[in-house]
Amino acid sequence: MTLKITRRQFFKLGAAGMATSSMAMMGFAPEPAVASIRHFKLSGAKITRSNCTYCSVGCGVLLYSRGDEAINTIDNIYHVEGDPDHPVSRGSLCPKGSGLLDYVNSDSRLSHPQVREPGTDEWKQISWDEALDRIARHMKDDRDANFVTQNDAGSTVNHWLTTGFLAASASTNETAYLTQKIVRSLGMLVFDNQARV
Amino acid sequence: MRGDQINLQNIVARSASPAPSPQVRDGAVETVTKLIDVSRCIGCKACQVACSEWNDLRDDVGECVGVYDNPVDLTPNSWEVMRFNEYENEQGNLEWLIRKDNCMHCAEPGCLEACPAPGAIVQYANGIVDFNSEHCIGCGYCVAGCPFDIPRISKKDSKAYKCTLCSDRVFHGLEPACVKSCPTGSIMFGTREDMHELAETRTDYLKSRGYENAGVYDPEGVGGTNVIYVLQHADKPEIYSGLPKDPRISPMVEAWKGVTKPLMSAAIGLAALTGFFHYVAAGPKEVPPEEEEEMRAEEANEGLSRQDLNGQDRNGQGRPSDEEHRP
Amino acid sequence: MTPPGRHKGILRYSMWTRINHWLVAISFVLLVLSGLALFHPYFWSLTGLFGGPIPTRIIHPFIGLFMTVLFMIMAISFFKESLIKRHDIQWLKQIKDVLRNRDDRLPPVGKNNAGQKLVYWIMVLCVPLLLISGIMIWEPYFGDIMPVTLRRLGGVIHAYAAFLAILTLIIHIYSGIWVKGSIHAMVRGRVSRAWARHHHSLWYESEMQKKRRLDAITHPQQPPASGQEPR
Amino acid sequence: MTNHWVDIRNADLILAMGGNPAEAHPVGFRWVMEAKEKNDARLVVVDPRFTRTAAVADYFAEIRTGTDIAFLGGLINYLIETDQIHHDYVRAYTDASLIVREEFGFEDGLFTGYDAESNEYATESWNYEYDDEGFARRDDTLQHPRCVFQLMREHYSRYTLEVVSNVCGTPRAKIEHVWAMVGETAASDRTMTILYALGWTQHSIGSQIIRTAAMVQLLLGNMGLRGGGVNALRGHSNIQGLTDLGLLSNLLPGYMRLPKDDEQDYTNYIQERARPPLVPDQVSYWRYYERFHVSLMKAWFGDAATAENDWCFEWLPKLSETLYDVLHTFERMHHGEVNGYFCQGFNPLAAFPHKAKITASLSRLKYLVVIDPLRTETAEFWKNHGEYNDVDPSTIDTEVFRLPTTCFAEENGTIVNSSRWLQWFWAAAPPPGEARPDTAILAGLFLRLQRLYREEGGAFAEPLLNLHWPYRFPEEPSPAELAREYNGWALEDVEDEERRIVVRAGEQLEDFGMLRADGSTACGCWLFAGCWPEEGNLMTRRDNSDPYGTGQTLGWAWAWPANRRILYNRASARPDGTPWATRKAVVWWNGQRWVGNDVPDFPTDSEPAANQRPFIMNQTGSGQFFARDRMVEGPFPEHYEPFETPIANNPLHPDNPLAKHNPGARVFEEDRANFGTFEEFPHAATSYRLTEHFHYWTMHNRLNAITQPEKFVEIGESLASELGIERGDRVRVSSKRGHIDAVAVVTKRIRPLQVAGQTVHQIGIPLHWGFLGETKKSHLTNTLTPSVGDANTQTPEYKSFLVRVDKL
Repeated sequence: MTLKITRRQFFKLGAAGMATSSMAMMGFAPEPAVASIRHFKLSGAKITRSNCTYCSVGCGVLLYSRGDEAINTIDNIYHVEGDPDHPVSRGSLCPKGSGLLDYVNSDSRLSHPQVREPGTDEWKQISWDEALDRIARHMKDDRDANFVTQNDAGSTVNHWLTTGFLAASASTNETAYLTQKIVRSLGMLVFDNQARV
Repeated sequence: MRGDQINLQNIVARSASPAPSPQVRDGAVETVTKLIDVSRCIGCKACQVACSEWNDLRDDVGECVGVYDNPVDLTPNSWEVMRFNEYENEQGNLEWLIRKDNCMHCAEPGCLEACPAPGAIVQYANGIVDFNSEHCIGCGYCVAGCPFDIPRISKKDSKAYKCTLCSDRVFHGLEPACVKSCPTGSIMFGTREDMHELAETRTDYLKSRGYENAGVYDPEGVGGTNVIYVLQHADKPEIYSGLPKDPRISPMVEAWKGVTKPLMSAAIGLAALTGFFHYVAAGPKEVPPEEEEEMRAEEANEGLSRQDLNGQDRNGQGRPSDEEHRP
Repeated sequence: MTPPGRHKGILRYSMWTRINHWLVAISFVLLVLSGLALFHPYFWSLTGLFGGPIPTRIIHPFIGLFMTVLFMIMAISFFKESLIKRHDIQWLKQIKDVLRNRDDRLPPVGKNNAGQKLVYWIMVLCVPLLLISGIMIWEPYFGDIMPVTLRRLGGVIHAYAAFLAILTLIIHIYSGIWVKGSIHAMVRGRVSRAWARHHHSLWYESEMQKKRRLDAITHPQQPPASGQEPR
Repeated sequence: MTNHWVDIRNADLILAMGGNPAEAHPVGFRWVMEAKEKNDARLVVVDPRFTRTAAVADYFAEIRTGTDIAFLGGLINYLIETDQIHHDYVRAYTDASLIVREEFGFEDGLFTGYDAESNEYATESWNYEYDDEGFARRDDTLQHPRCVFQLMREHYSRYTLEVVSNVCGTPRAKIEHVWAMVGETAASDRTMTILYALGWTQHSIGSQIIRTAAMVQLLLGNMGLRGGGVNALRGHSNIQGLTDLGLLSNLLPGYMRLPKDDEQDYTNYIQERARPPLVPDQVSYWRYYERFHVSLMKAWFGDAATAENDWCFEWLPKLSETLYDVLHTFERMHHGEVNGYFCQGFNPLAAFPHKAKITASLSRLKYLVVIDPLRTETAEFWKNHGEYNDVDPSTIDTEVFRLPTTCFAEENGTIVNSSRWLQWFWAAAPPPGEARPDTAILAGLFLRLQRLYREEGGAFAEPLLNLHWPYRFPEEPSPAELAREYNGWALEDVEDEERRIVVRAGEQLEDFGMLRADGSTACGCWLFAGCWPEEGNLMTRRDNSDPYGTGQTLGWAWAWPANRRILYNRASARPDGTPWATRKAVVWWNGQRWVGNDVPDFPTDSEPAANQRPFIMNQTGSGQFFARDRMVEGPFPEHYEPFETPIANNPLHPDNPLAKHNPGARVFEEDRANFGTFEEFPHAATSYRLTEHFHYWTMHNRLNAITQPEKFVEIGESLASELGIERGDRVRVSSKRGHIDAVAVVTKRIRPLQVAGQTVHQIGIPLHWGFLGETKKSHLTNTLTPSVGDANTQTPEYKSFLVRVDKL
């Protein structure tokens, strides 16, 4: 299978490049189960190349999902294991990485926007529109009320210090970049991520 | 689907099956072996999680009992556990000995010998000893049979479970899940030959780092195992959370399951036959007819009334007794 | 209660004794069949009798418990008459004559001959062993609490005790078939005087004694009959 | 990391200190094991506990938490006095020869310029002596009494074996043994790699500990070579990327810094940052700052950013504080000065020190927005979870929103690992329910704000109304679009000095060399320029071939900067351009240009004769022993005690209370009042991660919950027997700020230390387990930790604080 071909390149000169990793070639299906007492559970699975987002080793992981993205299916990840091609992890994973499946499918995953109204003791499910409208309103009111154009010394500062933002060190660069762009455009300075702690 | 896919050609031994399994092909199949180098283990439990993930096992969330070990022991839902031991060596230096405990896949498996259910435990030509839950009857004999205390009976379905060395993966050309996950290369997998070669290299390395007693754990008592350890102190395996020094199938199990099994069976059959032929030869033991006659006559002139005996019967005095009246 | 007027011969086993014996016998046979099925693959197919291997595994110990209880009752009621006596030893010494049906050479025996008594004592030895060892290997109830060494010990003892018991059983059954009238005795409870005098003369004698004493009370004018055994 | 994960296998000695790689980065740790086996390398662990790393180490030495500067300072002293340093390297590639101003001095624990009132330093004296052209004076013989080398030698001469042992509590024999092993790597063909993590950063002197390590590596000539470097094992999957993209209060993408409020003038702002060389002919790459800055402004504000309006300089928020770090923020929040707070994949209630203060602060918010794939303790800070979160919801008026977002498995994008690799990954399945990617959530909020401002007007709306938003689906910018944006593109044809067109208008940039300060290029993060050039997305590359067997795998994904895998790799060659040692070679001069098994971190055509030095980002082109104005508490690292220390004073300066703790540290009054004393809380505690868990996430995963189901603390056998605690007992660990209950793991792996004539017991407290998820409910570890940070970064001192242990 493809994985094997690319793995060998650790020991030979070669530049298979993109080809070796194209999702199409990743989608190998092992020969049908014949000899094992237990059904081989990966037969025909769709394999997606990904990276573990726990620590900073950035291990390669392969996500095995049921469903081939056909219009009538909702794909579901049912197995995760290491990507043997990855130069650092070479297929291995730590206990957290090995347990990624239960993170992806955890009972604690959130599925709907919710609000906890002041003083109450429960979550209330709301629509995305309601959630975003209400938050945007809060932001604008606070920004308009507390935006500082000039400090006491009379020098221009143009900052907004009464709303803060903690960014996620597990989010992608793309998310992070967009966050940075928006946050600064609003004049926010109270802004950090896990790198601070 | 489970249980119905065994390719019998790959099986060299089958529990409780008097007829030998096909043996011819085994030469063609390489024996696989899992090497566990304890000196490289950091006890991260990646193998534990990978095992449960692959085998769709979810054990109970237990509690901390004051050690790193968790789960603290093997269960029907945890087919391998890490065992931690803080050991102070001769030089007074601390060593944290962490051993991955799971099925050893013995060449002569005690579980298989003890199992009464045909085909519930099989040994493949590649050396893997596997449980076929489909045929398991939950008698627990495998537990008694195992010299390493590995199999566990599930309360859920009363079936025995243990590490399969990911037979399903291995049959599909993959390594076992634990092996693949191991971050430090403490767990290695390959042909028996290659693993023993590697074990030698690792042992030499350890010796070069001052562990004179480093060695390979591959106990002969069970005909060798397809899961072998590299130990820094091969001279005292027991310090690795009680790894048996010289494991073998218990003599009790031998006495119970060994040759005596057929012998007893034969003896029983024989006994029945003996009875039959004795009857043929000696014939039944009967009361001679003349004695019957004589007795009838006596009864007549004694004029024994039936009521009396009935009477005796009724007020229970006719209870059998074996009193002797004469010296 | 059997209606009056239909009895012939001497009562050997009371009704309850008989019922109990047969319950024990049936349980024992079931145990043997299910036990053997799990003991050696040769007998595996016997599991079919019990609805498959797993039901066999499940039912065996329960039958065992049932039998043990009834057996205990039987053991107690048979206790006195099963004590070994001097003449039993003599009888055993002459086992050849027993087997060759040379009954006339045999010493007189009581209600049970030495063979029957041995069966009794072997069973009294085996059944408790089987019970205890059985419990030691009883899944799923005692598996967890039982140390592996005890499991192993249990297995061994259970096998050997069962083996002994089964052999004994075979001898027991065979003697039943071999000694004409004994099955009838255990089924119907009564034996002819002749049978009693022939196989268990001492017992017959004592039965007669009892009868005469009874006659003396009921018919005082008649002189007691001489106690001479006819030759 | 200056080097990368696989490169660890090229090391001859691995020093794991201030980190526990086997525990926190098991898979990266594989390469340590490879080095041991294939390179006959030795692994040395210096740690308060005998850790999982120590379990496979060749040598272990215990140390009191927070005393690493003493240990490493002593090492510097040892290396210099025993002359185990890489002389040529030090002379050629460090600032050892530069001469420092006469005014500079150090006395009784304080450097010149200290103001006890503001506890701040005036740093003028911390500088070189300059000649008329503005270049630093030097003495290549290193003999001048005020040259950096001699000053350093003098500074650390106080760190004798006795002193170090007395401060660290490490037995002398062990210290000597470790020092000797390290000394061996001064040889030019031997390298040591230092692996550290938050065991160094999370101290009030964290930054200086790391500097000390860097100084050691410079002395040994281990920077820029294979198997060398100072390697920060970052804690989170993309913490590197978020730092690179400047998601910190004072930063812009690519380590550019926001203006302070006294920087009103654009030109000054640039000049302050576009630093010229201090030594003739040096690269000093930051001199191009304006190119990076202008390109960023073009990426953000498009046509609105023009030379006339100083590229919207005024639209950038200006700092009135050095940092608006989290400690500062929660102090303000605690005083009701913050109304709204966003937590995007961040769990401050569990992650920040002094939980009680965090709860009180969050309760004073008007609104809190939690954007997360999982339930978090923070989102439920208002909910009563019994003793574990004992609050009364009716008294908390914060409006809390909880927005479900995708996790890695459900989105495309890149994360930057510790090796600085940008690896692109692909979505495998749709998210649960209505969960959305963060990009969609942020865009949704932003577009609403834009609309509101358009409709209603409001405070200073220009920046957000003019924010460049070129995305095909405005309400959900795609990862691909964003990645292309931070790589950058040309707005006009860009020409080089010889007026040759290097990139045409509209094309993606090949590297940051193409950036221009005239507004002809747009680039969201100059450091990432080159990750998505015209040829396509290089971050998706999965060619793992390693033709030179060095482990660089240049064809795998893409590494910043410019796909370089080992930073400062010019230093792997002698000044004359030949490698110090073949087995350590990375790049070398082939007569025409620099070539090698990695992308040269150097101008490829700069011939050795030009005498440009390897550390091209520094104004001196050299490795800096002397920190000049960069560090707030001094140019040379000095040992100061943690703010909660188990001993009476700083053994190095027993008579100067000002020098007991970090004199440059910022401590808020209320927080100071919450410090405990060793009389009341006698045990030194340190908190850390376990390998079975990742912070508070894996509490929610059954598979991981099984492997460590319940909160525990680690107590040494001797202390345990003193307190009558048996393995498995429940104990209460209290600090001045609160208490936690946990199971006692009684262990041989923590030994009592003899420090300053007294016995110090250390307690290990894993940071995991909260009141949500599959594991047993528990108190949060940060109930205990103190609210004080490193003087430079304000990273809280999670690693050294005081507790008392009682048996329950």
